[in-house]
Order: sequence, then C-alpha cells, then structure tokens
Amino acid sequence: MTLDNRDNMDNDVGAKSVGAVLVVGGGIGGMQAALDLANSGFKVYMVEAKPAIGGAMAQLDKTFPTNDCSMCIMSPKLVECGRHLNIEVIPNSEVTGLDGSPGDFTVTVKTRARYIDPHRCTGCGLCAEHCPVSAARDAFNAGLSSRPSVYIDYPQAVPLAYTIDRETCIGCGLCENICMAGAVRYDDAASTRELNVGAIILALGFEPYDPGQMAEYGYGRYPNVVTSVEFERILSASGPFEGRVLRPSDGDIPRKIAFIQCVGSRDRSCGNEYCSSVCCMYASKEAVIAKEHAPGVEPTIFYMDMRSYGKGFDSYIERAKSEYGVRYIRTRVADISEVPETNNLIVSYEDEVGRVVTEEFDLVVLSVGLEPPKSAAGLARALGIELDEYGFARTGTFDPVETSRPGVFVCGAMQGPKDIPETVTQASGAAGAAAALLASARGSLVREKTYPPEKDLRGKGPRIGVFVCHCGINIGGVVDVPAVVEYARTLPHVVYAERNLYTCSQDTQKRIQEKIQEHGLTRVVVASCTPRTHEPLFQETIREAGLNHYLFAMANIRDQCSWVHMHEPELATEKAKDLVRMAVARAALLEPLERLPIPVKHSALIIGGGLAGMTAALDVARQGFEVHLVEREGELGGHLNRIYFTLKGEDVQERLRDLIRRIDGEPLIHVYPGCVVTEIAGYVGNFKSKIAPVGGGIEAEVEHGVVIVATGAGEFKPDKYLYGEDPRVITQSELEELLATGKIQPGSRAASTGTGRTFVMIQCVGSREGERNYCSRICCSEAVKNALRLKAADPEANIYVLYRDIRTYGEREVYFQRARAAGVVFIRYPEDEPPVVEPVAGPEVEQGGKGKPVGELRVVVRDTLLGSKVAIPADMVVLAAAIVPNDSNRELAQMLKVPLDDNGFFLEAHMKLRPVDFATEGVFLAGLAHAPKSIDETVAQAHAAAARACTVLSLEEIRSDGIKSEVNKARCSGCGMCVDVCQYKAIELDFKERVAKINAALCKGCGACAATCRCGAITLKGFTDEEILAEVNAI
Amino acid sequence: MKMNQEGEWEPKIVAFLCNWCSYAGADLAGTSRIQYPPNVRVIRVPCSGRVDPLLILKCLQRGADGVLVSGCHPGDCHYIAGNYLARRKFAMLKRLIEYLGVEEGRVQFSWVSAAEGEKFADVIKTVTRRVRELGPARKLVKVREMQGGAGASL
Amino acid sequence: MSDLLGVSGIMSGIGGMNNWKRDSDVNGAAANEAADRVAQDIRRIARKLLSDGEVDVFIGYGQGTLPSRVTPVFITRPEDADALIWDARCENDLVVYLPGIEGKAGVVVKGCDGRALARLLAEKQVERDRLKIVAVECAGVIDRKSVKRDGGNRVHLHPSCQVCEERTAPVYDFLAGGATGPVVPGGPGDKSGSRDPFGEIREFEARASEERWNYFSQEFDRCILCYACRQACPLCYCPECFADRATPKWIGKDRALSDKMVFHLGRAIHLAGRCIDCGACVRACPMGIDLRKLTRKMEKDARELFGYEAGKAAAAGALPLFASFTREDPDDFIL
Amino acid sequence: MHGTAGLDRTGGPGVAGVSVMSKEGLAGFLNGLIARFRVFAPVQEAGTTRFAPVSSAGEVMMPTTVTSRPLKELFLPPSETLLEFEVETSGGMVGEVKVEPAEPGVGDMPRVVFGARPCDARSLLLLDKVFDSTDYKDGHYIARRRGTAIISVACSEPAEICFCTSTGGGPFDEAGSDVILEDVGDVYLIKVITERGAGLLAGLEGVVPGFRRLSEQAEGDALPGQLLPLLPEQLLAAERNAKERAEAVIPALVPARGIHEKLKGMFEHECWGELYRKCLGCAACAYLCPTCHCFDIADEAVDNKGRRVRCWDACMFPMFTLHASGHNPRPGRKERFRQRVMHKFSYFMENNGDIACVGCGRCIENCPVNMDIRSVLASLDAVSAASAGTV
Repeated sequence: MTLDNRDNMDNDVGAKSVGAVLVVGGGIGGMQAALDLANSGFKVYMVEAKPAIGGAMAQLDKTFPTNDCSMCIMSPKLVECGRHLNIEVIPNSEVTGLDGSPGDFTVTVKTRARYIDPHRCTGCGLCAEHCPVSAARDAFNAGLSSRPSVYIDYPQAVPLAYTIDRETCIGCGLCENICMAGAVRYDDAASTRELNVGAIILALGFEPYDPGQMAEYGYGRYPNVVTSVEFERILSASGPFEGRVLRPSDGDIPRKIAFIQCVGSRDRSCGNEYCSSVCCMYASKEAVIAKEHAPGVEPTIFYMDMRSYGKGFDSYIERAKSEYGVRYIRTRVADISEVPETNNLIVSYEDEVGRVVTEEFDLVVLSVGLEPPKSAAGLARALGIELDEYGFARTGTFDPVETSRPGVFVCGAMQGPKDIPETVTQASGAAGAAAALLASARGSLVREKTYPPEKDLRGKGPRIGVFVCHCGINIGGVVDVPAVVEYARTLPHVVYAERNLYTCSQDTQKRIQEKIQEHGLTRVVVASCTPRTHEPLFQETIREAGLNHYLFAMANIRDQCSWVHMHEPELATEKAKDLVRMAVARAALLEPLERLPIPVKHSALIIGGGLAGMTAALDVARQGFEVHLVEREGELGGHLNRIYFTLKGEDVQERLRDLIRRIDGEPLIHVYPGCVVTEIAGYVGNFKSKIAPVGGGIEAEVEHGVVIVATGAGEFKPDKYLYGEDPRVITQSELEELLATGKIQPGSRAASTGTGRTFVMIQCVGSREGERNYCSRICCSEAVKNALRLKAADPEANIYVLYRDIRTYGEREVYFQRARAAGVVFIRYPEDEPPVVEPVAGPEVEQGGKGKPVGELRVVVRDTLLGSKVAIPADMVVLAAAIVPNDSNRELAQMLKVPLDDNGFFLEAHMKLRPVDFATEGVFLAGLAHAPKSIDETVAQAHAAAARACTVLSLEEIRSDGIKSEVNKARCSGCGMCVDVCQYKAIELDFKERVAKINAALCKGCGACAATCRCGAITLKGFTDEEILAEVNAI
Repeated sequence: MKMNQEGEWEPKIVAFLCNWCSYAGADLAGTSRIQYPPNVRVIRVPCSGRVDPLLILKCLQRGADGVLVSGCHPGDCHYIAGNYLARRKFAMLKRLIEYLGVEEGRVQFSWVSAAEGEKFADVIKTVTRRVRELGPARKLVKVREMQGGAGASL
Repeated sequence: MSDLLGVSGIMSGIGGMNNWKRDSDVNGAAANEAADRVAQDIRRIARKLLSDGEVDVFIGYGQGTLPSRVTPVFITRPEDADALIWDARCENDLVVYLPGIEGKAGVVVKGCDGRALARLLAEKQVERDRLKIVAVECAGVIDRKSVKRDGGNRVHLHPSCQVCEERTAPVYDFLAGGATGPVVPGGPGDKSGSRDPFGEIREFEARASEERWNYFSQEFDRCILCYACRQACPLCYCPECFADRATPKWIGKDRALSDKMVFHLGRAIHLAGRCIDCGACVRACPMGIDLRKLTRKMEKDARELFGYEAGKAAAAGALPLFASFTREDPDDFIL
Repeated sequence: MHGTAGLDRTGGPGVAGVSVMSKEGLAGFLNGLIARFRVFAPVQEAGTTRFAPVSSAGEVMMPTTVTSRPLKELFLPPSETLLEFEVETSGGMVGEVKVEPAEPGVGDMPRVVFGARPCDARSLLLLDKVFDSTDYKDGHYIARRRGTAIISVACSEPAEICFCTSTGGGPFDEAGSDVILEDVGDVYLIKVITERGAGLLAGLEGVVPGFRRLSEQAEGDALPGQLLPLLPEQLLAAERNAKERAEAVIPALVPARGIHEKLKGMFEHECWGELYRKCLGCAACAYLCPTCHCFDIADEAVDNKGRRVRCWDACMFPMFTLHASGHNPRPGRKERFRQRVMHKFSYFMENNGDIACVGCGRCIENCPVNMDIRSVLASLDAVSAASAGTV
C-alpha cells in the first residue's frame, strides 16, 4: 500500500514521514505508548516534566481490583523504557513549541537544569546522605516527609539519577566533593533542543484536586485530614511510614478512618462537575489495604453513588464489605471539625433519611478528584490543540485518542478521568493511531538490539549468584532477608549472594550485570516476587551480561511467602530459605536454551465485524497489514446497528456508514460476512484458520500472524417486569430505536393513552444481581441519554429513573446533572427490594384477552430517600437490560486456548497492565467481548488491540520460547504415546527410524509428552526431570 | 524433621503448581494477603500434565509429608487438555499408592484457577490440616530430613 | 546347531526326560489329547512356514532340562520343527522376544500372549506383516511354583489363567489344533461373569491400610532387583528402563525398600492400561513376589474408572489409557 | 583361607574330631549354639528360603535343598555403606571433604552359620580368592569372614538341579566348612573340620542331650532314642554309604572344570548367537549365584552430604558396562551372556585357578526360560570338539 490510497485517513500526512514519535509524559500511559511504538519499529522521545518517569502510578501502593503492588507490576515497564534502545527518555523537560504538519513535526523541548549529569550519576546516593539540607518538601511522598536538596524521587526511578533542587540548596559544595562519579554540575543550565518527529502523543496524566480550597473539610488546618494521595504514600512500603498506618499528628495508629468521596468531583462549586471515575474504587482499595496493614482499623466510606462500574469492581466492593468490614455510608459530608485535644475529627453528615449525624474519627482521608494537569493549558496553546471546558483534551466519541490537531494524539487522564487499564488501553490506542499515520516510515530511525555474544560455559561448573529482594518491606518486613542471604552463601555452587531493597530496580539490574562479570557467575537466582511478572526482566538483564536467558531461576518469597505468612516471620524465613535452596538446586542444572526464530505471517484475523472489529481492522490495514475480518451476521456493524446517537449527540449511524465505506475501500481488508471461524491452528506469527459460512458451506483457509477477538456481547433479555408480556415494557435500546425512527412521539403517545406522559426507567435489569454480579457500565449513561432525548422532544414528559447507583462516570456526570436539571426524577431503590411493575386492574381487563395492553401500568418502588413506597403510573417502562457475554465465547475460547472470566467474558492477560492482550501470545481482545463498555472505550480498545497486534506483525520473525520438548533418539522406543498426547500435533513418528520427532515451532512446552514417555526419551527443556527432582530433593 | 518454635512437628508439603492457573492463583492469594500455613514448597511446572507420577513418588521418597498437584480447572488448561491427561494418571496413581498402604491424604490433587486466590489458600489449609492429622510421613520415605542443606540421597 | 538348543545327549541323564503330562488333572486325558493335537499342528505349521520361507525363525516351546520345565526354542530349519511341543507347561510369554527381532518370525501365542502382541502392535513395536501368529486355544498353564510348594501332589492353574477371560489371541494367522472345545466354567476364557475376575484384588482392598502396607513391605523387602519381572514382561521394552537411568536417578543404588517399592510402583504405572495379565512377571520372580497384586489392581481400576481393557479386541484402535480422556472422567478425588 | 592363626581346615581330625548326635538332639544342639552365638540358619520366607538370624531352633528350616538365596549375602550384602562423607562448601568453593569410614557390621560378629550346604561353603573359598587375595584385601569382607563360622549340612539327597560333583565339590565336601553335619541314617555325624569348629562345639558336647564325641561313643552307650549303641566303625561306614548314595544321585559329569582351555578360542564363535537367544537378560542367575560377586560402587548424595555404597551388580545388565560416553563394549544380551559364562568358566580359572561355579543349581532353578548352565556347557564342549575336529 502506498500513502496515496489512504485517502480515508483522518490525519493525512504530507510527502515526508518521520519514523519517530514524541510522547509527552512518562506515566503509565506514556510508557505503554512508547513501548508499543518502540516495539513496532519507531523511535520514541519521551519528554517528562519530572526528573524521573513513572508518573502517578509510581506513588501508588496497590492497585484495584487485584491489589497488585503498583510498583511491582509497573517496574518491568519502567525498566524496559529505561533501557529500550529506541526510547530516549528526556526528563526534567517540557514541550514549548510545535511546527510542521502530521508526519513531519518539529518540536521544541526545553530541559531544565538538573545540576547532576544523569549519564555520570550512578544513583549511589552518597550525595543525599551528606547533604546538610534535610527539610525540603518531599513531593513524591506528597509532602508527608522531607528530603535533602539533592534527591531522587523513588528507588526504582528511571533514569536513576539524582537532581539538585536549587531552591533549597545552600550551595555548600559537599555533594560535589563527595561524588566519586563527578556528576555534580553546579553550573548546569537549562537547554533547548529541537526534535523531528512524525506524530505526538500527549500523556500528561492528571493532578489531584487540591482540597485546601474547600474550607469545610479543614484540609491544611487539621493535621489528621489527609488526601487520598497522601494516604496512598502512608500505606506504601516505600512511603514515609514504611507502610505502617499512622496518622500525621501524633504517629498513632488510627482506629476509625473516614473516607470522604467526591472531594473536587461532581461538585459545581469547585468547577469540577464531572465524576473522577476512580475515587470510589481507590478509596475502597485504600480502606482494604489499611485494614490489612493494621487489622484494628475501622474504615468508613462516605459516598454519593458507588461507582464500581468496571470489570470485577462490584465484587471487590462486596469483599471490602463482607471480608474487611468496610462500612459504606451513602451521604454527602457537610462539615469536618477537629477535637483540639486529640486532633480527632468530627464528621457531620445527613443520613439517608435526612437526620443529621455526627461521628468522631481518628483520621479523615479526602478522596480527591482528578484534574487536568496545570501544564496542560500551556501545552495546548503551544501545540494548538483544543481543551474542553474542564481543561481535558477534547476528543470525539468515535475518535477518543485524537486531539483537534491532526498528528497529535492523547491518552490517559489528560483526555478525561480514568483508571489505569483505561489509560493503558488508550495509550496503546494512541500508539496505534500514530503508527498508522507513520506506517511508511516504520523502521527508518530505529536501532536493532544487539546482545553481547553468549558466554561459552562449556566445561565450566555452575557459579551461582543469589540476589534476595527486600521489596521495600513487602518481603523484608516478614522474612529475615539478611539471614536468607547468609544461608544462600552456604549453598553449593553459590559464589555470591547479596540483598537489594528492590531487586527489580534499574540500578540493581546494572548491579547484577556487574556481579556476573566480577564473580564470573554462570547462573543467577533472584529471590523476590513471582516469575510470572518478573522473570522476563531478569532474563533480559542476564542476557545483556552475556548469559543465556534460561540460566536463571526465581524463588517466589513474596507472593507465596512473606505476603501469605505475615504473622509467622520465623517460619516464613525458613520457607524462604527452602525456596532459595530449591531455586539454587534447580539453577545448578540449568542449561542454555535456544530461542528459535519463527517467521511471522503479516496478516491478522479479526473475529467480529462490529465497532471494535472494524476499527481494529482499519488500524491494522493502515499500518500496512492484511486483514481477514469475519462477521457472523450478514452485514457489518454488530451492536452499533442498533445505536443511533451518543450522549454527546453524535449521529452513530452516519459514523457506522462511514466506517463501512472505509472498510469497503480498503484493499487490504477481506470481509467475510455471514461467516464464522471453525478452526484455529498454529501459534503466534503462524496461525492457520478455517472460515466457513454460518450453517455450513465452503471453507476458506487463511494464514495469519495474529488474532483479534472482537466478538461483542449480547443484550440480556429481561425475564421480569412484564417484559415480553406487556408491549409497553421495553428495553433502553428498543426505546432508542423507537425514538430514532420516530415511532415514538413523546407527548402524542401519552395523549393517546390518556394517562399522562410518564416513562419509568428501571436500572440494573440483569446486572448486579444473581450470578451476573457485574455492572453493565453503560446503562446509566444510556438512561440519561434517552431521558434527555425524551425531555428534549417533550419537556413536559414525566421521566423517572429507578436506580441503585447512578454510574455516570467521568464527564458523563455532566449529562446526569443536566437530566436532573431538566426535571428527570431519579429514585434510588434498595438492592433487596426491586421495583414492581404491575398492571392496574381496570374494567377492560376481563375482556382484554391475553397479551393485549389493558389497564394502566404501575411501578411500585421503595424510595430510599422518602423511606416509603411510591406508586408511579407509567405509560412506558424502560428496562436497562444487562450486557451479557455471548454463549459462543466458550467455544471460541477453547479454540484459541484463552480463558474466560467467571461471568463468561474473555479474560485478559492482566487486568491492570495488559488489558487487550491474552496470555496466549498473538491473540488480542477488544470491545464488549472483554467487558461492558461504551463506544469511546470500545474504539480506544480496538485501536489498542490493533496496535498491540502490530507489534507482532511488524516483526520479521519472533524469537520463540526456549521451553520445548526434545527427543533422545537412543532412548525412544517409538511407541507413539507422545504423538497421542500432544494436543498441538507437534510430534510425529518417524517410522523409518522408529523414533518420535518434535516440531519445535508447534511445541508449546506443556510437557505432557515428557510426563507420559515411559522410556524417558522426551525431555522438556527448562523443566527437565533432573531440574524438577533437584527441587524435590532440596525441599 | 522440622519443628516449629513450640517444638511441634511442622509438615513439609510439596506442591506442583501449573504456571497458568494454580501458580497464578497462589500469587493471587499473595496479592490478596490471604494467610495460609507456611508448610508448602511450591514447584512451578508449565502444566499439571507435566507431572510424571514418578515425580510424586520421588517426593514421598524424599520425605515430603504431603504432595499436592494443582492444575487448571477442566476445560481451562492453557495447553488444551494437559489437566485432563493428568487427571487420568492421578486417579490411577492415587488409588495405587493408597492401595499400597500409603495413607489417604498424603497425595492430593486440586484444580485452582488464576482467579482463585481464596481457593488456593483453602486448599493449602485443607491439605496441611489433613497431613498434620496423619503425622510425619514414614511410608516410602527414604530420606527424612536434610539438615543444613545436605543429607543422604535418593 | 539344532543339538545345541537345550536338549542334547549329555543331558539325558539329568532328572529324567519323561514328557510331563497333566495326569493328575481332572480333565487330564481329554486335555492331553487336545494338547497333542495342537502340538502336531504347531509342528506342521512351523515346518510349512519355514520351508515356504514365510518366516526366518519360528518361536515356540521345546522340552526343558527338568521334567517340569519347557523352554523357548528358536527354530530356523523345517526339520527342527519336531522339537516343538505344546502342553500345559508352556508358560512363557514368547511375545517378549518379538520387539527388535530381525527378519520374519512365527510365534506361538496363548490368549494372554496374543493380547500382549495386540498391545505391541498398537505400540508399534512389531510389524504385523513380518509376523505369522500361531494361536492356540489355551486351557491354562500349570503354576509350576505352587505345584512344587505342594510337593507335586496337586496341580494348580496359574493364577492368571484362573481369571483369564479370553483364551485365544485377538489376532492370529493360524489357530493350531482348531477349536478345542467349550470354555470350562470358571476356567480360562470364561467371561460369563460366573466369577469375579478381580475378587482377589477386591478382597485385598478391603483389608486395613496398615495390613496392606505390611504385606507389601514384606513382599518387596525380598526383592533382589534382578529385574526378571521386567525382562520377562512382553510390554517392558523400553530401550532404557527408568530404573536403570543414571540421570535422573529414579531408583537409588542402595536397594532400600523404598527404592524397590518405587521401582515396582513405577513399573505398575507404566503398565497401566497395558498389562494383559500374562503372569510372566510372577513366574519369573525368583523371590516369589506376587507382582500381580499391583498389575491386577491397575487393570481393575482402568476398567472400573475408564472402562479400559488392554489388548482386548474391543480396545483395538482406541488411544492408550493415558493418552485419552473424557470430560466425564472421575473428578471426585480432586479438591 | 584367611589365615587365622591356628586354624587348620585340611588336617583331618579322624575319629577324634567326630561327634555323634541323635536326630532328636538337633533342636538342643541348635539352641545350644543360639545361646552362645548369633546364629544364621535357613528360614522360610513366603515360599523362599534364606539365611537369617534365628532365636530358637523352631525357626530353623532344616534344609532339603539349597536355600533360595545364596550364602554370599552374609558376606557381600546386597548393599553396604563403605563410607560417609560431607563436603564443606563456602562461597561456592569446595572446601574440606570429611570422610567417615563405615564399620562393616562389627557389632554383628561373631556369627555362626548353620545349615550351609557344602556347595555354599565352597563358594566362600572362591569368594576369598577375590576379596582376600594377595593382591587385594577387602576389609569389610574379611571382617565378616573372620567373624563367621560355618556349620554345613551334607547333602544326603541332592536335587535334580545339583551338579556339584562337576565343579570340584561334592555332597559331603568339607571344604570351607568349620563343622559339617552328616545325616547317616538314624543319627547325625558331626565332624569338626577346623579348630574354630572345635571351639564351636566345645561347649555343647555333653551338655546337649544326645550329642557326644564319637570316641566316647566307643564305650557302647546308646544315644537317647536309639535302641542299640552305634559303634564308631559302624557310623563311619554309614557315612561312606550315605556319601556314595548321594554322589550317585548326581548324574553324569558336566564339562565345567576342564572347559576353560576350550573356551579360550571360542570368544568369537558363532555358537554364542544361538546359545544366548532365549536369555531374557535378567540377573536372577547372577544374583542368586553364590559366587557371582560383581558390584557397583556409587555415591548416594544430595548436595554436599552422602554415602558411598557398594551394591550388587550383574554383568547381565546393559548398565554394567555402559560408559559415560554412551559406548557399551557389551552392547547386547549375547555379549553379556557370553561374558557371564566366560568369566565363570574361563577368566576366573585363569585368574584364580578355579572355576566360579559350585554346582548349586540355583541358576537352573530360577531361570524364567530354563536356561540350564549344564546344557550350555555341554553344548560348548560339543562345539569345541566339533571345531577341533575340523581344524
């Protein structure tokens, strides 16, 4: 494909296309975008305002809903960014100007003086130890502690280089004298450079709302009123109190903690009408973690609506309530005052029935909202992009990652409040959009990673180095790490052992490499967290030092030791020693393994031709790769065919037609309407699948390198509220269709029935109840959307929305407020007492006959605000039907060998950081198949899936895993048992030689053959009998 | 034999966990801070189908007081059917060694998914409790305890 | 070389060479007659196969050096076929010699041997087109050891024969002697269900766990690890047995009871869904260990849990026990 | 033998060293021994027999044939620890290796074996040639040999598997025994062969009812249960008769002793290809053979601590000669079968001046496929004769 026939692109590029992208902001979004781009052939400049990248996520203790340690899951990405050959991190800098056009921009970047040469600084910290200043505000700890003038934000910082804060520096010169690396530069000055890039991605993130503006909560006046960011640092093992839950005034462990929600959110008075989307969850998480750190804590969360709308969120809240005893009180706290003697706080609020209640707490946490970064306005001016009325980057529902200026993309909280997975998704999406724009320049500016040759270890016995991680206090707080290190030194073949605060930090990677050289290590053992997240990082580290990736073993002394034996430190230490001994025994036997190159078929199979599938297909094609787009129905569009307008008022059908037109005009996309995938064979880079018409017919066989699952979801068919029995009871999407097609004329219909213009909307029909314990996420916004539409058509209409929590997260909240202002009545019903829809018996009933509308409909609901039942006569009852997973998911999941979650949606590789990947390589996920989501979220995720897929498609070959089975011919009896057990058809029998032969490219390394072979002829490399027995013997 | 601070016997249990489900479930128990007895020594394997029955016998020989093999739930195997294949072998093996006279409960099997941190902890609690009831393993044991990292061999 | 095959003149003085007959058996006379007819037919078939060049070697039974013993013979010349015999002493499972044999071979198989052969065919250890299978309708073989134990006063059928359900090979080219008569109720080939083939195992299972453990401890304590069981087994054909492997070392060198048990358990597992109960292991064991206590248990469980019967015609074409599964396989033992 | 001062096993004691004992006296005799020594005697074990410690005469199974398991296992146990070791490691470096030699069961000594057969006793003399030679002295073996006295029981009724007369022994052979007990009909004759044997009996004569010196018998006392007193001359004649009768049961000589010369040129002979064919390759013959003594020495260790064990091994196994390189000089069963025959009847003769076979017949009894060493030797002899004729 040439550039010329990409006439349908939103961002046309000029003649020149530069294969480099500028990412502004080094938080999780910026890092994800940078990595996706760098891994698919583009040079990335990452400009970060702070001295180190990491952003807000670096400050978090844990993340919801999995309670993963934030630093732990992020640090592999942090390190990868820091050492990626094609990512240049430019810290301490800001973008000041932009020239040029999409594909060929010139950006001006101004770098502030750091006063330390980051290339010389080793991060050893001697300067900070000797700095006489000790009282500078430590911003990383949200000001809860102080730091010297020469400082580093956090131990895993990338780049790992100190900075001198000249505002507090007294210029004594001690640091300069003590620095053995000669890195101190008192004469450092700001500098400016120009970068030539093809596209720009803005990932500035957010700033927490400053509650000092709200006098009623006493923040800044009462020492024990803290923000949620401060509390996050209090909880953090690397924070000011090392993870102990203490209150600032006296360092006591608080008993009662109040979390006040919506501080700086959903609040017209401070200008932030929008919902910050994440506070309900993070407050719940902080409450749960606080309870874990200090079991005596009694957390209470004061909230307005519980907005736990995401995947797995509602069940998290349930656990917070039932297992951790977190108390939830639905109210808006009016006022906080201090008891001067104790610094305790009196919280006043109205309970649900309007009584004023006061309650004393030891600590109050303000769940502050997310605001656009202060620098956003200036940057927007410099770049010439539009912001919305709240200061977030303006985007369209169908273009969630595109700013108003072509070639400039946005992701993360800068586009609107959002959580980490949404940010990561958008980041990948933005990267995909940028990559599509610059596809012709792919590979033009990147450097190939070259490794030093692998050391020849033949004839050399194992020399093992052991690195034991404190993980802050995650491990060190329970396990006696020094004792484990001492013990490791006594183990056979161990020639070196040490402990690290964080073994995963970038400086430790360097240290490991140094130790490999210094001590001639031939095997490395790391005792830290789980190999599932961290093994690749350490493998890369030792490979860079000339050791084969597989000469590495891990002992999981955190997730499977310190965290689960917190109250038995001695036994946990014993166990940690055992685990280290086992890992060392295994390491001694490890052999270098080869990663076979697997050629990549440069095309994608996309299953599902709805919004997600079509969007992803266009992206992949625009990146220059062939697409096979399979749609079960006869026409493209999926769910979108039944959506007519968006909350913002955009015309969906027009966009749909545009999309289909673009698909039709794209020669690289082959559409298979009315077809399903019947078979998927192969593996990343080399899939071979069969596509057949629904109901049978001639099969097509296609070869492809990746799969994107975009099969959507279904709508729950309500089984109550007279749905299906009374035609006046319909679903929201049916209402939307009636509205859009003019079949329902507000007012007129009401007149015809003579009973008034009354619509009753019932929320959570099939969601958040029974086995579907999840929130369908979009229903509240849909109800608001349709209510506003009805009101617009007929301002006199009576509209009641019966809800459990209104979940108009983000800027959707503004529409909720509008609906309220327009007179839509929102009535909250209790969870255990849903409304009742009943026909009111009238004289006609007897003659009515079955199925005919007779009498009037009445909805009876318990209004929790009034505390009594209300009967609403209704002309129409509109049900918010749940989004339910497709029944066919299970079959497809098994075909693809990917998992489903408890509810039957596809389960991504990692809920936080790999939201569009599957654990199975080369398979990606987008849209409703993943979980309920809105149009803009679907589009973002589709962009992301396409971008992630293109990181594979852009490779000429993939290095496969070295864990493969191997046949020892001399031992093989040729019985063929292995052929029968191999589910991947990777083994065949050579009848001539009477031995089994394994196709390494097809072998997945499961080891079923090895465990079945009686002759011991099959060895699963990396998990040999010897290696496993070494572990067994070392128990 | 391992004794705890109170001089009570602490059983040692070897757990073979498949990388994709049960090991992840064990990690989840960790991230969820669900506490369980510290008697388990985990050996990570790609799949429950990798666990050769001989390995289980070797654990008993080595003096493990209990052996647990845990894989993905039926249908969830990352390798399509490794757990189904394993299930047959384990059904036969479990019956065989109990027939030999090894106590019921020394060798156990479970399905734990990546989402079942709680279940993982429960399984460990159950297995540990059962093994404690049984007392130190004696049958098939060849090497009792390796003190200070060494001992006789298998 | 024919005079080297076990019976040479110098031996005539040793222990008497009188042909052993099952005189003391109830059905003695008729059985002897049938056996003679089978023997003649075997000799005829062997002679023909050898003269026609259909086989290079014919493996059958010849008279041994002791009255109670027969011995495997490898006949390569038609004129030597007269050395072939058939009677109730023909205990050896000759199928054990087939894997790896060069050229074309004829072999005499009883029902159990035939099932072993069916397994070997399924496991691709022998090639059907290089084989001539001479089946005999087996009436059971004498349990030499128990006869000796009883001072030669009583004749017992081998325990395997007492529970044998298929007395003829599932696959063969010739049926020597033709059909020999109806199945004796309770005798070899009786699958009428008139007896519980696993009654002995069931009885043993019902004993207390400690009692079973003590039994096996005493039995395996006697094991001298001579591997006669393994070597006599037609299905133990691994180029290198797990018990012999140095890395990893599955079985310690120091002959601990635990090691002996691991060997026998490991072997039983390797025979799961494969053992066809020919009893060769038990007959070979010089220490009189009842190895069938393990293998029959595996057979019983395979049948009860998975409906699997090794080597039988019904199982032909099915995947091996441990290479197949159903979703409905027993799951109740899993936590 | 192992040169214990004062022991003279060749000097016949004549009547002076012979005692007589009534059959009823046997239990008292055994209990008398058991009271003074650790006695090992044949015991029944689930249909098999072996030499095991006994605590009363009732446990002893007076043998009619050889025991299932050979006597050698009391001297060369199937597995024994030679030493224990511990390697100190620090910083991955191998430091000091601490070695603790194992005591060869000294606490078990002295022992008395009762009920060995002449072939068993003879087998020990052959083992002595290996483990107690001028070239090599094996401490463990020698300690056990020195600490153990052998009381044999002569074979009045040899079995169909016996061929001791072809291997230099005989059913009444005294070689290797300290004392031999002979069933001469109504009574036992008990002959002291060595001084140690005399010491064994010293405390029993006159104490055990029905057991007395033959010289004392001359005075004409009847033994308990005997009607008439038996005179020494009559008893010695009965002994001769019993011996001749027994020897007559054992049939024609097998060419065992003379064949080593013939075997010298037969290593490559094609007859091996036929002879081995039915051999299954197990080690029942070798392990039950009283003279097969091949062993393996292995370190059984985990990490840095372990034991060095000596355990039975057999030339019938492929692993026996498998080199670390994967090469096996005796790759097939034919080579291994040939090795066993050649070693016993040719190489052992060359090295030690005798054949490594005592004609006990255990290998014949226990071979699953009736590989009879007698017919193998006969065949080899015949082949050799045939080849000699053609050369």
